[in-house]
Amino acid sequence: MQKVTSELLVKKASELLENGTVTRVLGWKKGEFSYDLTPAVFESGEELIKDFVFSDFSGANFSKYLIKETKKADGKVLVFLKPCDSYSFNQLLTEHRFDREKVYAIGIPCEGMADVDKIKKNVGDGIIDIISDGDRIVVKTLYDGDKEIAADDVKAERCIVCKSKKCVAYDELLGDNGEVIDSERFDEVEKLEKMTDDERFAFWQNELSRCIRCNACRDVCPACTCEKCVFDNPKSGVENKAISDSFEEKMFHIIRAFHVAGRCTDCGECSRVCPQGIPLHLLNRKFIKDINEFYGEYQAGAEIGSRAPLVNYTLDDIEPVDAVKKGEADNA
Amino acid sequence: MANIEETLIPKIGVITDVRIDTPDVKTFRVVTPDGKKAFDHKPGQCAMLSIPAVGEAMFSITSSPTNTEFMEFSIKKCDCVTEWLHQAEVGQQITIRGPYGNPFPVDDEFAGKDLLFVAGGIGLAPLRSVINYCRHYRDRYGKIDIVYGSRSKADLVDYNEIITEWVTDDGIDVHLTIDNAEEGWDGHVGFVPNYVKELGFDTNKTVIICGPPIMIKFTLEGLMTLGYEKTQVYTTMELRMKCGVGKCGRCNIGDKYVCKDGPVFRCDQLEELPDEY
Amino acid sequence: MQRIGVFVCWCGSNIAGTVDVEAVSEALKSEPGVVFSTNYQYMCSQAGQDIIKNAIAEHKLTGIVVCSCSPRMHEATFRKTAAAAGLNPYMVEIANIREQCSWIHKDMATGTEKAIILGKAAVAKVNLNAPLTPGESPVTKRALVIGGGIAGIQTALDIADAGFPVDIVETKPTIGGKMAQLDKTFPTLDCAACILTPKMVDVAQHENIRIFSYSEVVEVGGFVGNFDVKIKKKARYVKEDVCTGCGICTEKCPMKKAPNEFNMGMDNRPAVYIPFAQAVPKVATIDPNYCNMLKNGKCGLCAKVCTAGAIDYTQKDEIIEEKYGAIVAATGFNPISMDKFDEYAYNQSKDVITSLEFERLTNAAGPTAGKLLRPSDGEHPHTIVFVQCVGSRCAACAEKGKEYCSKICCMYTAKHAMLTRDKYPDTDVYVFYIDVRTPGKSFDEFYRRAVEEYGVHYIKGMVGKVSPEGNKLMVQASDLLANKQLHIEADLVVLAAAIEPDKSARPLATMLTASMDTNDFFTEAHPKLRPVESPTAGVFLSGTCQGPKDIPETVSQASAAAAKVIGLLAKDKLTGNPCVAHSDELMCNGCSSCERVCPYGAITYVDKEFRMPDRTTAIRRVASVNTAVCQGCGACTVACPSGAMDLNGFKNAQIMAEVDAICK
Amino acid sequence: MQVNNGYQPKIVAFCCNWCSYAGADLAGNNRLAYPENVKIIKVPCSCRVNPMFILRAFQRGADGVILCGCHPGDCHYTSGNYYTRRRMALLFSMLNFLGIEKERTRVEWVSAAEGAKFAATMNEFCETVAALGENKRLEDLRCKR
Amino acid sequence: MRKCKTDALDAVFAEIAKSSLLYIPTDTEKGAEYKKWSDGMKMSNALNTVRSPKDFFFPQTEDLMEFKVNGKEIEVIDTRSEKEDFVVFGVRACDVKSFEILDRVFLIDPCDSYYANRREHSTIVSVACTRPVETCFCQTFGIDAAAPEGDVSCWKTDSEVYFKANTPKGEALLAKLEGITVDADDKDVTAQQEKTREIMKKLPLAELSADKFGAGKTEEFFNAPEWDELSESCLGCGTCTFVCPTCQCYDIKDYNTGHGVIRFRCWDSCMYSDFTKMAHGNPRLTQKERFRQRFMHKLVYYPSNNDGLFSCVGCGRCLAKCPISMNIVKVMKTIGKSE
Repeated sequence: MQKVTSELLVKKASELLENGTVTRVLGWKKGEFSYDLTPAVFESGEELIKDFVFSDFSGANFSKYLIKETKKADGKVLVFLKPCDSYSFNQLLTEHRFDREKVYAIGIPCEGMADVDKIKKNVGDGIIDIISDGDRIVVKTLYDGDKEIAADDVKAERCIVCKSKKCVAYDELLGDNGEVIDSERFDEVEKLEKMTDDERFAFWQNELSRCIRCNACRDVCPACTCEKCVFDNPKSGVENKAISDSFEEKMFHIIRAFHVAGRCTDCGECSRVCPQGIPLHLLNRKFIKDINEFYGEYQAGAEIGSRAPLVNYTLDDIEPVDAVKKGEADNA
Repeated sequence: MANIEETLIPKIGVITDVRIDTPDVKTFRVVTPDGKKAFDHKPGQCAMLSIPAVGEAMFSITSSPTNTEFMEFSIKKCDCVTEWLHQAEVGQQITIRGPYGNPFPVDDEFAGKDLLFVAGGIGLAPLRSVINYCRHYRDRYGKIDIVYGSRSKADLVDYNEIITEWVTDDGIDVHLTIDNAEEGWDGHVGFVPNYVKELGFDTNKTVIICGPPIMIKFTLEGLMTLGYEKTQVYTTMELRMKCGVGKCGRCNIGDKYVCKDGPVFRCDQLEELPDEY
Repeated sequence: MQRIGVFVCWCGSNIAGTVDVEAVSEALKSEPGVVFSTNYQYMCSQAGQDIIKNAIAEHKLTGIVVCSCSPRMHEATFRKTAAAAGLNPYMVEIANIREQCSWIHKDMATGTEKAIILGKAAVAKVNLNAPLTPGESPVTKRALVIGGGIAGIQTALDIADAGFPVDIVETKPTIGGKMAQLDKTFPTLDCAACILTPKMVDVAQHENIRIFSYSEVVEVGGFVGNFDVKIKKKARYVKEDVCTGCGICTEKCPMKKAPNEFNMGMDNRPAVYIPFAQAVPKVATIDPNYCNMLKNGKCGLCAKVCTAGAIDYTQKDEIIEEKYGAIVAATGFNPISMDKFDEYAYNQSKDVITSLEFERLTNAAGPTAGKLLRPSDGEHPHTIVFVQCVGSRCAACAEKGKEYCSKICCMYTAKHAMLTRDKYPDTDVYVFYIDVRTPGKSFDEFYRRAVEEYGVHYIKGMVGKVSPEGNKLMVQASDLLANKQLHIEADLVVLAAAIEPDKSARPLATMLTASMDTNDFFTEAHPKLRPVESPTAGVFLSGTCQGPKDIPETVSQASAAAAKVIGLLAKDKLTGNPCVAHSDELMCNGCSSCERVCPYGAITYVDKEFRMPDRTTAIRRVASVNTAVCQGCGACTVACPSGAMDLNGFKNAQIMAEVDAICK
Repeated sequence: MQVNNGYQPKIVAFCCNWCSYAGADLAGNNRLAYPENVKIIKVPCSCRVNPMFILRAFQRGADGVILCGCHPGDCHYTSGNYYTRRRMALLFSMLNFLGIEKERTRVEWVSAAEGAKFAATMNEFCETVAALGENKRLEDLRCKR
Repeated sequence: MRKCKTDALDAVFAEIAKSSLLYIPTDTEKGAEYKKWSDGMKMSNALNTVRSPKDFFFPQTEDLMEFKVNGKEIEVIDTRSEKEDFVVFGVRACDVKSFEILDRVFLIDPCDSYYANRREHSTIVSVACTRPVETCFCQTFGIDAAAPEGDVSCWKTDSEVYFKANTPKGEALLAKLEGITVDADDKDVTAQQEKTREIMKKLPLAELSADKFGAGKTEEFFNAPEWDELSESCLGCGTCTFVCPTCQCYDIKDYNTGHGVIRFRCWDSCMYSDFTKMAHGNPRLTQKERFRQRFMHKLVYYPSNNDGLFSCVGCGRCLAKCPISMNIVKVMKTIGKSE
């Protein structure tokens, strides 16, 4: 259950629209069911009242939309930033991807988003409605009536290991700002590190072989904002549209992770949107973990203008051979 | 299985002649390795040429169907396939499949009519096969007018053929124009649409038009002011074709597939299509 | 597609001995784009080059692959050949089938197969080459010489004589360097000062030379032909242009306890001082570490006695910004510290000294006015032991000394020994050595005179230990030839300390982006063919900053460096390296990653209006490369996630084509 | 260098122009042999090597990829090899995370004076890769047909 | 109609696998997936597979041919081969319908022999739905989840599995199962069907109608202003098209292996910005145009060319998988102006 309500946000947004601070609002729009909210642009209070929803399913991160939206028209765009969204917001500003002056950002607290697939797994199929009630969630189903489950049991993976409840960018903050959390987000990575090469290879072979190269992970990623992705560019020499050989899925995901290394804020959208359920965030987190271990703690987007680890160096950085060994030593 | 004909599997073609038409257009003569024409075609149809590892691209067959010995393709340099072709030499093999698309209705609607061909730049390429077909069966058609324009004299495709053959034919009037005056050009200067209006043709003609979209647009307007109906005007959209077999999903404009329902359209048919071309 | 010609060089038997050149040229014939392929004995010869030129004309070649020696040898040669035949020189690629193939493989089949693959890779690359035209940049016709020793002096004089302005930056208050501290020079035994000081005066008086003494370079920007340098003129508290060098201040200064660097700290100097009589500029300098006035405001005597009114206690460090076309590093050397050589008791006994200290002891302007007296008691030493290779050739003791030979010690020790015996025939002189190295003009004769005419005891062997006992130094050594242990009761022990580059060289190299070897000697662009140039364009090397040298070598190299500088400054415009980064603006995200990794600050951002694929126009921030500043490292190309940044001559596609060809 | 019944791993060596390529030349000058299956690609600086090149090499059939650059501190471009060091530390760690044998990739600093080191490094690297056998985990079967 | 006990299904599978390859949906950690049957593999009870079964006929990538290039010469190598017979068991009604939609693209002249080959060698055994979920809307397109088509239709009740052959291929398959199955009446099946149809009526999308759409409606909808807001947040990824059982856009590409050139066909998506980019330009430059194309194709263009048949089967995959939860249902409701 979120601490801020749709009503509060609608009120706030309507005010800002009315007093001319902003001309449009990026928000989550009501869907067919309770869980299929769509990012949308609202331009009036009526639209907001009719369709704006902030709930446990308002996971979509609007930061990336700002690139397009701020260029569209004059006037400011209102964007609601959950703590993790605010990191993406800063990272995009660091990379000069949109004009800060054209955005009015409201930081909002987030209690973690629910994962509808987990709900389905928990209560079975045929979900008619989902109602949040404190730390419980009531699910109305087609076949089994109402079912009640703990909100924590169906939290999205990325929210279970939430790294920060602190909004790092906003013009205005609703509610109190939270703190950076000492999360256990690297546990899964460590588990994999402890495996043998063979086991790890088998794990990833199995996961990545399901990739259908729909590019959802890339297209949703707030760090993947290239004007043209190398994998779409025939001139890049690595363009590929579909996976014709298992090599290509590895190539795509390794290079994508490498390209966002040091820039990825670990928002977890890539894994959320993967239609094939590939845990892509683990690749990004591996880079984050390595960066933290090798070069000191670094959180992309924590502050605007910070120098990403891959465009930086010190005279006594770890040698590649030791870097690889380090992972191994940790396993032992 | 392997003996079933598969339309996607191409034949080998050999480039037996390369003619430099304009600074960016070359005309390639293609036959099969045993020296024959790869397949029969009708005026306005296309063929898919490809070079392994470079790509496939659709081109209109510019030689006349009445030529039973070889095919010709006039190709403007614009992307990787065409760039590659432009550096190819005689003897180079390529692959070829086709024919694709519907031809101009030369034997039906065009029969017995006065024909007006309007072309701009490389837009002459798809019309050349039609023009030469009509020249070959000269008695089946009425008067033929050809309005052809380009940026400059050097950019006129097939200039030699036009000068040595077309203009000398009886009952064919060729009206050439270039965009800007230049030395050594004593013909008309000006854009094609204006020239068409200036020439002020009778409205009994069937018009076949091909060229840059902007030229087509203004020529059409011009023809309308002259009193033409859209039902009299044909054009081809072969540039929109991709797979050639109506399956890949690219060429449709509304519910029409250019490669199956076209590429030849009558302008009133085009009008009915959503504005996405 | 290109029309490529392949030219396989035999290099006599260097290549043809282990590579079937005929088979290579034959195999490469069927590669895509190749229209001509041949082989010849020496492609780099005039005849070989003619083959290439003719083929370019005859076959309308658009690209060239030469399978030959390393591109580091002859790439430039073949590029010139191509250019002479009207082909863009950057359409030439070299397949290195000598250093990377024929010289390391013994078997003909192996060598041939590898040569073919290397050739295919080069062909694959050339297929994607594009003609490149170097950019042009103007040349600032002024040179900077960093270091005012004999190397810097000679370089500066030569450049200045050619008519170009030169600035010398010297950290010490005077130019002159180490040579000014020497007594005599080997093998001619003329007086160092006598030959050096006239040159110093020349420098001082040369209209094209400015001396920034007591100064250091603090920042270098720009690039060849266009360096922007910041020089810090340290406050000397004496107005340089007012001081007459009369020396009254130095006489009157009550603070006379400052160690005298010029005499290796063997005596003292006042807080206000002129390093030595012939110093240039002959201007006093106040040492702020010792001056009472500067330290606690109590004194001011020098100001009172200076009739010229040159003293200025309020002087501040001053930063001078100047533009230069070329920079010469002449930062020189120092003897290494003897701290780690406890066995020679250098820190225990004043009578264990280094050779440079010995120079000062025998110099008429030195602490003993030229009399050879023991530093401890001022007595005349009767037994002197010279120890060679202290810290040099220390392969096994790299943490203490240096692996290299310091080159000058054998000769100066012979000089010291000879001069000692000459002046003080009652003195026994022992020289302990590993080898005596005398490969120079009149060097061996000189050494033999020391042994044969002057009776210096040369003993092959190392000194194991020196122990001070009373006023004597007990020297334990081994005589390798006699195979016995020696114990010598010496009065003075002189250590031929290894020399090392001046400590200022390393930070300077960083500023200059010039490379250094592991010993902090500057690296030359080519050890044989370009010995006075740094790999960094526009940076030249003079003297011992490049490696140990004696004076004649230093002077020759200094002049050579000057010649290179003159060659550069004589040009009005420089053509740059066209292999520079290039940003595809349509792909650029404007994210600044490239800007951040560029070591040269060659990338800036501009806001430009673009017509976007969706028919809209947008102002986008895109990277722009200053091709005159870019050095072509390629760091930006990898930092760029969208692949907008590429490197001419080493394009992504080219490198991948090479990879493909090699892995096939 | 014939381990495993004559199995010879394919090695791609990216060498920077200023140090390592010169080091390789020196190895040649000194006739220091290393396996012929090591093929060198010259790059201006080790920092020119894009991870995509490394993966491409494996895709196309390489069994090992080695990058050679100037020693840290000696980069002709002052900082290129420092970036290389970071990029490759992360990339190699990632490859290993995906189960690719870490011995197949390496960065080695070889100066222009280290001909002997160049040859020794290549010999040793080949031996290590040969012991692993063919690259199966980053191969593209189409390129092996 | 034939039937067998539910626990005899293993024997059915074993029997089928004797003479042809057999694929069944089976549960994995990430949901149900079609896998090649092997002894002991259990059929999933999940409503549908994560990935649609179109892969069986229109795989994500398939090699079409190879070329060898030698100097100026090219050799074309036809790499096609006769496929093995295979049976896909357990296809839901919606997915079965998708095959017909694909057939109408690939089998019309000129027939695609790659597709045809797979189709010829396949036998489809459908299975009726009993527990449709909230994302199901097959009935919108006239598909009866309780009466799936296919070479063999099959119904699973608590204790028994019923089979009905619809085609000669289906009859041949059932003939092989004669030893395992027995004749049966359709009483239980009809009962189940009725029950399922009752449930269908109660589904949240039960009222969704495609009546407003169909052949000849291009003009009506093409310029609808709603396309702007609908496509506004579309990421332009290919998820909807790749999970869709009826999306069949493809691209043909060449891959140079260094030893030859493989020409392959791969899935492509009309949602991709470069999909229609060709030498002369790109007729669908904005995401709105691409987005509109996809839905117009499914709801108007395809029916125009295929006797009113829509190219959506209401399987609901895109509803579940779109990263931003935009989907055909929302499009139909918005464009068709129904709630």
